[in-house]
Amino acid sequence: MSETSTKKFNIDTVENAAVTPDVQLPWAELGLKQNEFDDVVKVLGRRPTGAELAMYSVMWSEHCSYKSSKNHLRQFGEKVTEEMKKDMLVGIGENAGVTNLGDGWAVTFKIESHNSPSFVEPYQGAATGIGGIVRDIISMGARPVAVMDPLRFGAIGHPDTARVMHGAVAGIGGYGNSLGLPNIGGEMVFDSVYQGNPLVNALAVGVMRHEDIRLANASGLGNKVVLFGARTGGDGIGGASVLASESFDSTKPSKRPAVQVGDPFAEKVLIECCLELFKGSLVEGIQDLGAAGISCATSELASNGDGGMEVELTSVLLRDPTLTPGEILMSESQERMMAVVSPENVAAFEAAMDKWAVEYSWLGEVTDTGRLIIKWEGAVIVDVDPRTVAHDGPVYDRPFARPEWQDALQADTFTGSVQDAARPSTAEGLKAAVLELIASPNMCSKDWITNQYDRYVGGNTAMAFPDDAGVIRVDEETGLGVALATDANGRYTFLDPYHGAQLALSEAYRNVATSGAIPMAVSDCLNFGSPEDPDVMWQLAEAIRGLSDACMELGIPVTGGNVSLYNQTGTTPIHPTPVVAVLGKFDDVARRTPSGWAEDGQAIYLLGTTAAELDGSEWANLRGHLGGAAPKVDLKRERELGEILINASRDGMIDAAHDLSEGGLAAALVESSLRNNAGARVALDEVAARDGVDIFTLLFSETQGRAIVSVPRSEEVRFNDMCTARRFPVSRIGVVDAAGGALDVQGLFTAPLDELREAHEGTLPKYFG
Amino acid sequence: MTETPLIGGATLAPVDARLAGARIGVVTFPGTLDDRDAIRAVRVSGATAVELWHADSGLGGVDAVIIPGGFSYGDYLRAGAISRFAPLMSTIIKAATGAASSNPLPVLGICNGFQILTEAHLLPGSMIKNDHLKFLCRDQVLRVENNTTAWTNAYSAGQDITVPLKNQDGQYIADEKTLDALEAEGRVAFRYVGGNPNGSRRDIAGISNAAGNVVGLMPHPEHAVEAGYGPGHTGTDGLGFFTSVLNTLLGGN
Amino acid sequence: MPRIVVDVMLKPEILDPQGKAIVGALPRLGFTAFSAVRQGKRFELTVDGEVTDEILAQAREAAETMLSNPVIEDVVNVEVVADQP
Amino acid sequence: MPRIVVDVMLKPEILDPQGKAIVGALPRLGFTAFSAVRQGKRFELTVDGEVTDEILAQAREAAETMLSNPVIEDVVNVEVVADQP
Ligand SMILES: Nc1ncnc2c1ncn2[C@@H]1O[C@H](COP(=O)(O)OP(=O)(O)O)[C@@H](O)[C@H]1O
Ligand SMILES: [Mg+2]
Repeated sequence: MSETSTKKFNIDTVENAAVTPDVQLPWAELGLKQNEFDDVVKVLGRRPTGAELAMYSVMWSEHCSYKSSKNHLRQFGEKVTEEMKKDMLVGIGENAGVTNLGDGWAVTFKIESHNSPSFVEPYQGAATGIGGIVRDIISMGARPVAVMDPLRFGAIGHPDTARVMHGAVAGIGGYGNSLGLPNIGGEMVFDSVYQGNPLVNALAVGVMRHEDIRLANASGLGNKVVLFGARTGGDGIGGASVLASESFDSTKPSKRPAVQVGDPFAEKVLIECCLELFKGSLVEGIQDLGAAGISCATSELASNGDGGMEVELTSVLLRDPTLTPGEILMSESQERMMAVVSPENVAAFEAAMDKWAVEYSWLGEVTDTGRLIIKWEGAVIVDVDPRTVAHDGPVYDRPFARPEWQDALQADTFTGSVQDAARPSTAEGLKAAVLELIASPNMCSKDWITNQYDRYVGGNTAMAFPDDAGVIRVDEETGLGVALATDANGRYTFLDPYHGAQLALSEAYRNVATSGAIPMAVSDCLNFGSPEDPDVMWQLAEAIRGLSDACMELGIPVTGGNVSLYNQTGTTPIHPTPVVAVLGKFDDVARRTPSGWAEDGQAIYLLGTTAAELDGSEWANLRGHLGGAAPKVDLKRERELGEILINASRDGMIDAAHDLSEGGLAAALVESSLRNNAGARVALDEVAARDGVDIFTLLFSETQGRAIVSVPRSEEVRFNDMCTARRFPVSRIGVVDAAGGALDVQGLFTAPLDELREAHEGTLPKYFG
Repeated sequence: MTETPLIGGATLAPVDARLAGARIGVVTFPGTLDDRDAIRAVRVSGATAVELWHADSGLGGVDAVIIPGGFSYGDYLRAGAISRFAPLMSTIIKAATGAASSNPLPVLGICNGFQILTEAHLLPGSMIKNDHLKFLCRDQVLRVENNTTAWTNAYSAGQDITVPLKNQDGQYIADEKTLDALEAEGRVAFRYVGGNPNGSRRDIAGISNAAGNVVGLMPHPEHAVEAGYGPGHTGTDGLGFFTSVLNTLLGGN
Repeated sequence: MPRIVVDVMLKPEILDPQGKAIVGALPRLGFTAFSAVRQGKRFELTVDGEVTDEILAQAREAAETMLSNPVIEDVVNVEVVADQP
Repeated sequence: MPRIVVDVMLKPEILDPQGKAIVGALPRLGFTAFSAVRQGKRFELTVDGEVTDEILAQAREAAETMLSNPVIEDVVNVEVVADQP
C-alpha cells in the first residue's frame, strides 16, 4: 500500500496499483472466483485498487450480474412478437418495464425478492424489501400506487414459523402502510421446504404520463451528479470489513450492521420529493440505490449514458465516519437515490430538497471520457470503463440435467397411493373434507395477514384481497385502471418445472381475467436453490423456457423481474418457486368483477371441464403426498376463458366471478359464498356425469382453465349464447341463495356459512394469535 | 411533469357555486398519507379544497381545516408528537380556540390528525397502541353520538355509519374524570359498534371540543365518499362529515 | 462524548398493552419471577462538549414538552452519563 | 415492590429512524444543544418480594432473549431500583 495516506485511511490509488502489482487482495473473501478476478485484472490491464475490487465484486455477484441465469433469461426478450411489443414502452433491462395504458398513461411494475434478509430479521428484511422495490418504481418517473406481497413460510406449526410470519407481515405492513401504498394482494403458502428459507417477494406498481418516463442514464457533458436521501452507513457490507487493509487502524475494525433497518418515513419523503423533481423536469437521469449501492448507481448511470462520470467520494454524506472508500461504494443503505441534474436546474433541485428536508450532496459530473473516475480527496481510486462493471460481468453456462429422481417422482401418482386409500365418498365424509380443506394452512382465510395492511389509502383501490386480483384506478375521470395478480405453485413446479412455471402464469392470467381486466404484461421473481446444483439448474432452465414459451402463446411479454438463487438449507433446495405477476388493463374499473356473489336468485355457472387431476393438489398435500404429474397446461383454453370473463364483465353479463385454482371447486364455492355471506344451492351430479368424474374429484381436482360465475336472470340467455358460440364448456350448477345461510350441495350435504366461516377464518389466529 | 396530483386529479364538477365558495384547507406534513383522499372528499362534497403546507404559518383564508391521516414524521416518538410543533399548527390552534373571534375555525382531525389534535391539547386524552398490538384495517361501524358539531350535523343522532378504520395506535385513553366529563358534556361524537377494535376507553372512536368546532376521530370518513372505493364496494357513509361542515359554514346549521 | 439519558414511562394508571403482552409471554419462556412489566422509552441525547447546567435544563424541558406527552406519560429520569469508549 | 429496570438500545451501528426524526425536530423548538439522539426501550419488571440473585439472573436472561433482539439491539443496563411510593 502506498504512503499517500489521509488522516484516516491508507488509500489505494490507481497510481499505486499500477506500481504495486503483487499486492494481495481479498478477492475470494469478497466472493470473486479466481477466473473472475483474473478477468478484472485483464479488463483493467493492472490489478484493481481496493475500491475497484469492491465495485467489481458486488457488481459481478450473482445478485447483480445474473451470471447463472442470464443465458436463459434471454428467452424473455427473444420470444416476443411485434404484437407483444406494441404496448411495451420500456422493456427488460431498465429498473422496471413500462407498459402503455392508452390516453397518455403508462404503468410500471416489478417484483423482487428479499428472502434471506427476511429469515435473519423478518421485520426489517421484509420492510426493506418493500422499500427497495418501491424505489425501482420511482426511478422510472412513476408515482407508486400499490404493493403486493407473495410469501412462503415453513410448516405452520414449526416453532420458528411464527417468528418469521409475525415479523415479515408486520414489516411489510409497517413499511408499506407508512408509504401510503395500498396493499392489494399477494400469496401465503406454508410448506416445510421453506423452513430455513422463507420467501418474501414484493411487488410494486406505479403510474405516470408518457412524457414523465425517466431512465437511468447519465448524459450531457457537465451535468451534475447528486446523491440524495438517507446518509450512507455500513449497511449490507458484512460484519467485519474484509477491506480492512484500507482502514488506518486495522487492529480495531469498526462494527458494521448485521442487518439493515428501514426508515419508511424517509422513503415517503423521498417519493414526494422525487415526484416534485419529475414535475419540474429537474432531473436528466435517475437511479435508485439498492444492492451494490453507489457502485451500481454510478456504473449503471455512466454506462447507460453518452460519456463518462467523475465523482469525489469524500462528498458522500456518511452516517458512520469510519467507512472506508470501498465500504462506501458497497454500502446498501436504504432510502437513497442518485440523479443527474443539468447546471441550470441545480438551484431548483436544491429548493425541492430543502422543502422536503431531504439531505443531498453533489458528488461530481458527467464527462466525455467514457471512463468512470472516482476520487478520494482528489486522488483517483477508481478508473474504469463503467460498462465492464455494470454489464460485462461473467456469464456462466452452468451444467444442468434432468434429475435422476424426476421420473420416479412423476410416476408416484396420488390416485392409487396409500394416502389416497381413504378417499371420502359419503355425504358426511365429503362435508368433512371440504371443512378440512378450507381450514388448511394454505387454503384458510388470509385475513390475519391482510387486516394488517392498508388497502384503502389513496382512494383508488377498486378491488383488493380476497378477490382474485387487486384493481387500482389510474385516471379518476375515465376510470382507466389496472389489475394485478401474483401466483406460483412450488409443488407443481417441483413435479414439472417447465409446466409448473406455465401454470403459475396461467393462474395469474386467469385471476386477472376473472376480475375483468385484459392481461397485458408479466413480471416474475424466480426463487430457486443453488445454480451450482445441476438438478436445480435444470429446474431453473426449464421454468424459464416454460414461462417464456407460455408468454409467447398468451401474447403477453415479460417486462422485468428478478432471480433469487441459493434458496436452500444445506444441500436441500426449496421447491422451485417462479412467482409470476400479471398486469391487466381496464378501460373503466367500474366494470371489475368481484369474487363473491350477493344477489339472491342469480344463476351459478361453472366454466370449463374437470379431469381427475389430484397430483400436487392441496388435497394430496393435506394427505402428505407429493408426486405424479402437475395439472395439464392448456393455454388456448385459458385464453378462451379469459375472453369470456372479460366480455362478460364489459357487457355486464355477470355480477361475480371466481377462478378455480388450488383447492378446486370446493374452495371456490366456499370462498364465493363467504365473501358477502350469501349462500348457494348447487347440484353437481350432471357436471360430474358430463366430465366422467366422481363428486370428490369434481370438488377437489385442480384442473386449470375453470371459473365459476354468477349471472343475473336477465343475462342468462346472452351469457349462454356467448359461451356456446365460442364452444366453451359451461354448465349451470346452481343458484345464489342469499338468505339461506348455507352452502347446500344438493343430495349430499348442507354446510351452514357460520360453520364454514369458523373453519376458514380460525386457522391463522389459532397459530399466530 | 404533467400536473397529476392524484392518480388522475379529481375534478368533480362543482354542483353549486355557493358550495364551491367554501374553501376547506387540507394540511400536509411530511409523512401525511391521506391528504389526497381528504382533498377528493372535499371536492366530492362540492366545496373547494385548498392545500396547506405544515411549514407555512398562514391559513390562506380557508373556512375550515382538515388534518388528514397518515404517519407524519413516521409516527416516530409518538404519533403526532413532532407534527404538533409545526408552524401551521400554532396558527390552527389559535384559530380553533377562537380566542380572537366568535366563529372559531372548524377543524377535523382524522386518525393521525386526531392524534395531532390531542398532542396539541385541542382535544383531551391520547392514543396508545392498539390493545392487540397490531395494525388493523377493517370496515368499522360507528354510532353518531353527537350530531350537533360542525362536522356531524348532517347525520342523525344515533345513526350507524360504516367507514374504514386503519391504524396501529388507535386506542383512545383518558383519565376517568376526563371521560366522565366528555360523556356529560355530550362530547363523545362517535362510538365503535359491533366490537371494540382496539381497546379504546368506553368504545370511543371520536370526540369534539366543547364548542363543537374541533372534532377528531380514528376511522376514515374520507375513504367512504365514492361508491366503489369504500367499505363493501358501495359505502359512502363518510360524505356526511364534509357536507356537515358546509352546513355549518353556509349557515344551514 | 457525554450523553444525557431521558427515561419516559406511561403513567402508572394507564394500562400498557406492550407490557401486558410481555408479562403474559415471560412465563412461557420460564421467567416466572415477574408479576408486572411496563415498557417505556429511553432517549440518549448526545452533547458535543461539556454538559452545562443550561444544557441539562434544556434536556429537562425537551423531556417535558416533546419527548413525553404529559397526558399519558411521566418523565421518570433525566441524568448525565459519562462518555463511553 | 422492587423493580428491575432493563434498558435496551439499538446497536450503535444500526440506523435509528426515530432518533433521527427527533434530533431533526429539537432545534425547531429551540433545543439546539444536542448533536444526536437515539431512542431505545426501558422495561420495568416488578418483582413480588425480594430480588434474589436468581431473579436478577432471570431478568438478565429475559433481557437478552426476549426483551431485546440481539441482531439489532444491545441490553445496556439491568439494575434493581428500590420501591417507590
Ligand atoms: N400475503 C398476502 N398479502 C396480501 N394478500 C394476500 C396475501 N396472501 C393472499 N392474499 C390474497 O388473498 C386472496 C386469496 O389468495 P389465493 O387463494 O392465493 O388467491 P388465488 O388462488 O386467487 O391466487 C387473494 O386475493 C390474495 O391476493
Ligand atoms: Mg383466484
